[in-house]
Amino acid sequence: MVTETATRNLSYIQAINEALRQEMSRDPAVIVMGEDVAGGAGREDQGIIDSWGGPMRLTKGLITEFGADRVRDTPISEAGFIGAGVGAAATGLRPVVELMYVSFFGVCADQITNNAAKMRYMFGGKITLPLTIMTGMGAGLNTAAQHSETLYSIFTHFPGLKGVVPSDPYTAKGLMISAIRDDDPVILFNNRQLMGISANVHVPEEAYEFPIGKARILREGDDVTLVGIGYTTYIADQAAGLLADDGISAEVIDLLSTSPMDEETILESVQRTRKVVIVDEDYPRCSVASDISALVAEQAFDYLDAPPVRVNPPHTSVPYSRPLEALYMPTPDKVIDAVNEVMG
Amino acid sequence: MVTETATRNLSYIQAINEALRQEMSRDPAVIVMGEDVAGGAGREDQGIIDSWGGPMRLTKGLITEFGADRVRDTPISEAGFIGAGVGAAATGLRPVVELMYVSFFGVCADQITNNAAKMRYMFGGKITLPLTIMTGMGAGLNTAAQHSETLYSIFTHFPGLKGVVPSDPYTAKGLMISAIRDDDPVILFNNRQLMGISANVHVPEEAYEFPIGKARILREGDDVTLVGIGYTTYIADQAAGLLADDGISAEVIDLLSTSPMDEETILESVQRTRKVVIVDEDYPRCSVASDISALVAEQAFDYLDAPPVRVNPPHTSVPYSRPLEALYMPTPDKVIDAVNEVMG
Amino acid sequence: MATTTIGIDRDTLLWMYKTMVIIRRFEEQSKREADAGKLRGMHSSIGQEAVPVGVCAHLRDDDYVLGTHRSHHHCIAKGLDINQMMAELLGKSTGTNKGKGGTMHIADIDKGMLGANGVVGSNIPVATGVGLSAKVRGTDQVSVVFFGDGAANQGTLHEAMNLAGIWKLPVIFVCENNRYAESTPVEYSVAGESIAARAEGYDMPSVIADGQSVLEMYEIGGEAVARARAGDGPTFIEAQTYRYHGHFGADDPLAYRTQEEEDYYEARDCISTMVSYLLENDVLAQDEIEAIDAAALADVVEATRFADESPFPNDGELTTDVYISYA
Amino acid sequence: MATTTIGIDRDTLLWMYKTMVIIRRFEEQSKREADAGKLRGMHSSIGQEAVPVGVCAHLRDDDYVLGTHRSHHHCIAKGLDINQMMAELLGKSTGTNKGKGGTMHIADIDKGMLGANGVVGSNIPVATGVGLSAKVRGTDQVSVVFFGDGAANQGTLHEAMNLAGIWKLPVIFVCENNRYAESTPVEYSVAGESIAARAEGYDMPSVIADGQSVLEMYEIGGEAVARARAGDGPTFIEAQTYRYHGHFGADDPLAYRTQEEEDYYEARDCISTMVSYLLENDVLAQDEIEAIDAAALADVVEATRFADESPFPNDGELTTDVYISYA
Ligand SMILES: Cc1ncc(C[n+]2csc(CCOP(=O)(O)OP(=O)(O)O)c2C)c(N)n1
Ligand SMILES: Cc1ncc(C[n+]2csc(CCOP(=O)(O)OP(=O)(O)O)c2C)c(N)n1
Ligand SMILES: [Mg+2]
Ligand SMILES: [Mg+2]
Repeated sequence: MVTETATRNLSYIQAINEALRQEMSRDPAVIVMGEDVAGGAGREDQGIIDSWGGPMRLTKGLITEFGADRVRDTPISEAGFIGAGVGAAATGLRPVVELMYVSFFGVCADQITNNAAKMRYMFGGKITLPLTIMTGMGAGLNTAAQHSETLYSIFTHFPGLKGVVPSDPYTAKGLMISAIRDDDPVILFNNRQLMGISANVHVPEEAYEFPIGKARILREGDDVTLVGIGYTTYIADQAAGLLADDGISAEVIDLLSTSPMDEETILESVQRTRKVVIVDEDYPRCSVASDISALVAEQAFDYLDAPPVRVNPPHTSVPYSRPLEALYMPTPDKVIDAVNEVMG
Repeated sequence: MVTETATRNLSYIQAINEALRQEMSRDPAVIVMGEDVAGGAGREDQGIIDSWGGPMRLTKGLITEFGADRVRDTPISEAGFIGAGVGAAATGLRPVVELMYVSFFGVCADQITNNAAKMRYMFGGKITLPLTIMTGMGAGLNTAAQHSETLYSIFTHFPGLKGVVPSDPYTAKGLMISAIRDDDPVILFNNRQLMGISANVHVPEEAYEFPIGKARILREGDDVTLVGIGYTTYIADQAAGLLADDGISAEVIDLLSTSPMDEETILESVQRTRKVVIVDEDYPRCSVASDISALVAEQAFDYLDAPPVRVNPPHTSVPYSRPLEALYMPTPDKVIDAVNEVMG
Repeated sequence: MATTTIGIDRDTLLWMYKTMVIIRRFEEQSKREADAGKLRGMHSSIGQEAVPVGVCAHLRDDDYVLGTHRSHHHCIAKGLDINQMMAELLGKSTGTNKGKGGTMHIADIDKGMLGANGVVGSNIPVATGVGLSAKVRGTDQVSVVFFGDGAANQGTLHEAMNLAGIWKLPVIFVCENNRYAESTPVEYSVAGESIAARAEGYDMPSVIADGQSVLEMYEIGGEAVARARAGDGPTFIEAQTYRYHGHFGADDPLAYRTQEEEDYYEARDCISTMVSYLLENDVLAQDEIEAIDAAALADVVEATRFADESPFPNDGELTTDVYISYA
Repeated sequence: MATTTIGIDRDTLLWMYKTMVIIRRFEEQSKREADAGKLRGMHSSIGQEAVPVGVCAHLRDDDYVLGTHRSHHHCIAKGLDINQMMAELLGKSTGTNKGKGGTMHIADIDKGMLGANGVVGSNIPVATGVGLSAKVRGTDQVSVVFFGDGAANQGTLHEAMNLAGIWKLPVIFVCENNRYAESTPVEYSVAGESIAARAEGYDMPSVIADGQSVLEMYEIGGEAVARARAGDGPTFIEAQTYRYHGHFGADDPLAYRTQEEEDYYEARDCISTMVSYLLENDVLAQDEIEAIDAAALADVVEATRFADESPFPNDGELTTDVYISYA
């Protein structure tokens, strides 16, 4: 008996890995670079190969399939190899370059913000820059202030960069494929906690794109709109589940792209529900959450029954100590409190 | 005959220069470092000294007064010497370090965001970090995409950093002195256009502080609140002057500090005028303007007669060509259009 | 005479001479435009013409060059159209970059000029990636990056040299040591005996070249290009040269350097020494030299006319080219 | 016997031995805590004890040390309290950093430990500024920065070596070359014959040291500290060492290196070779060694008890220490 709804479950890690494998098979211009993306570099002759596979094992197995020419371990020189990604993207390759954690952006930010982001504009459009940067982010794993930031907000600030934040294995695969095929530089932000969560979502085997710049409605609702970004979509959805038990119907928007941002989907929802809670793990000041709050206030002012509310961490670095870090994070409880606030 | 209102006019450049001189005289721990802050380094014996004085001549004359030990030209190694500023600040000095233009932040961002911003927090408060970074910013001088950014928004994003944006010689001197005396890292953003504008404001000769974290009301008004930041305060005030001719009474808030931000002054004003236009030269996404718009929407929702409006450049890099750059900039006309929009 | 005594064919000698002269005339004209207020903050390459000319003489259109804030000479040496370049300086729609980049960002991907760059040291890793691209795509293209003595103190150089070293990339690092970064003398800013010496720490062949001699630059550049094309890895060239003008036109260089030093370098001017060489070796006669000079001047006059008469970009251009599809 | 044959006084020898043993016991215990899930992602320094111990033997409390993600050994060698350190690992309010920093950020300014640092290469410029500070304030304090072979490929090292070189700063660059950055072998990632060779490009005295020998580290560290204190500028030390465990505890090192290599280094273990030295030279008798070992273990047991029994920070600590005055 054939079930029409058979689901193919992959973990977030497997989904990214599959996307990379499929795109590398499809297009010889796709290469992967980063620290320990393969592991044990240069020791193939000793039978040592693929001994690491990236910090999250996202790139495991690629070197055995595609060889050391296209899957390159790099020295710890982010400005060097991300800059190299820019040059390679400008001259015929489609590099996927890994910045291990987004907190390290500061050692290579110039390559991203001054070269990748601006080259097309500065050159009068006479260049395409199909570069994908993938990076890990997120708190909750006790790795303290320099390894736990979220930071998509600062990349969103820069014109010329696209930013995508998958929220589960399905969107991870689709957005990774779209990022690779996109002719502009795209940063893909992988939340580390999502890698540990088993999500019961169907991930088609064939390659598919998820459109950059489009949000999706993860859960429909009438009373309030919750906007989540990556991991906080998961939090918002959990909150929505609990709220449903209390008879509150929350719509959950999964933002997925921070730049370009799908303003219509947000506005259309808020115009219906007339209330919005934005859930964002990034620092609160000058954040994507601020942007969405401002967007809604400016463009849906007459529809709002209550002021927008943001659920961000406080304006502090990420603390190490577990109880403090737990307080730091957005949680379903905090979302529910915010919903109660806007429900009046 | 003594005039009680005698004004002492200084240019913006002279005001910063005087602040530096006075603080260096007061406290031997204050040192200045940066590219060509003196000029012709190492040629004192050939009679060559102080041949440059910084890109804007802000540091002119300091080396002759305080010597090459405390006024140091640096190689072009921003990560190196701004990181050195962090280390020096942690161990007894009060360095003022110049990042020539904020667009170059990307080569040294790690030192600012991971070390300067986080050390106090990560170390459990057992350190102070009296580091001042001063940097040039702003479009309008035909220097294209990599030399014309504003970017205070991304530093505002990071907890642990303070940000101040003077709007005229008076605030420039006071904020520079406050920044130097502050025990936290402070970034002072100097808009290049303000250096060319002669402002008829009194700059007291004696050293004085302007409090970090405080905005000021530059012009009182009842009909609408305009918020400006540095150079855009000047633009907003010009617009307010023109609006007054049309019988519209605009209050102008000079933000001055982006972090901490003086939320009270903004909210108090908007609660009175019930309308707000935010004028900001930084990129629009995840900007200080977004933050203020969100703040007002969230905290003064019930007072607002119209949605907040932001006047930012479009979501593009800064173009080189003059007519395009002119279109890019916030102008009094654009502010007036925005005011007409909120006035309905 | 197809080939001269030193083994360089006549066409190449002529091309090198002519290109240096065009650069000089172009830069004189751009300075006039700047002085007239038609552009701001342009960095003159006068005095440094020989460096890119000698190296680029070995390059094909599909090889790549990457530059700095001071790159007009790199662009012309790589074969860019000076009409479009002058139009770019004036921010016109007919410019190499449609007027959106300006003096510090001139680029023309079809000619293999991957851009001047306003951030000191920023293009060095990019050039390394261009070399990587050639290697992965299996071509014999070469990537050349020019940068200043000041840029040699940026960490990006170190990272890029290491990458090019371990991956044996076809990258040529050409440091134009013109002795100053703005007003900062190289002997103050650079620890160690030379910039070239640093390359040794990366196992890279390195050489100090007389950047005032286009013939020497040609020879050394040729070796480096041959090495890169053959897949034998990167080369570091420290070209000792001099910028005759101030850093960006508004500064007085005598505030930080001496007349003697200026005289020393101007006496070894790359163009006048080349004229002597061409005459002494009967490559060209005086009237042929004059004809080349006159033609160069005429080309620059024409470029200026073209630029002046070209329109500015229309307003819509403000928001195009941000992304492939935006506005 | 006040001074041994090699000119190191007995107290110093004892201090060095004892400190290495405490580090080893501390690291064994922190691994147990990590395996028990009480902390995450800690980078063990087992095998590398001799490097900071030999160098820090020459330092005063008012000298400075800066470290990396793998810095427990630096902290202990610089005299930090292991009770507070263990409490920090467990995120307790009694920790060196009140529990807010954790394993990668241990600092104690009073002891001159200016912090471990989680960003590879990030502390190298900071250390340079510490040296600058000493120089400007006119003290003879010394700044020592430890970093890995992987960190040697960050541009910050290049920039910092140049700054320390031109300003003759009292900075000691100690590269702990443990042959791997995560799984990446140093011979793959580093172009050129050695890391130490790079310092030559900056005119800096540099030396390759046997990082498994605390006596050699002591000798070489002593020269470097003396040079720095005397105002004679920076020194670069490449200490060849080995980490016995995986990069952060969860990886299997034999996936990327060989048993033979591990055996080679473990046979030259810094602690066991020191034991042999102390016994052979009659510095200590077997029972004295055992007493030191037992005391070290007891200290670590006590540190663990202290840490376990200490309270977590209270909730308000989340928002303190962001600024001098915030919340
Ligand atoms: C990262 C960065 N820092 C500082 C500057 C400002 N700046 C522009 S050119 C220049 C001097 C460059 O010197 P050098 O590399 O020797 O090149 P040259 O001007 O001599 O050609 C400086 C400091 C910049 N553009 N980018
Ligand atoms: C800038 C930066 N890039 C990458 C990392 C991730 N990372 C942490 S430790 C490490 C390896 C460091 O190797 P090495 O410098 O040799 O030190 P070791 O771990 O061997 O002590 C890497 C890549 C980081 N923390 N910071
Ligand atoms: Mg120079
Ligand atoms: Mg290592």
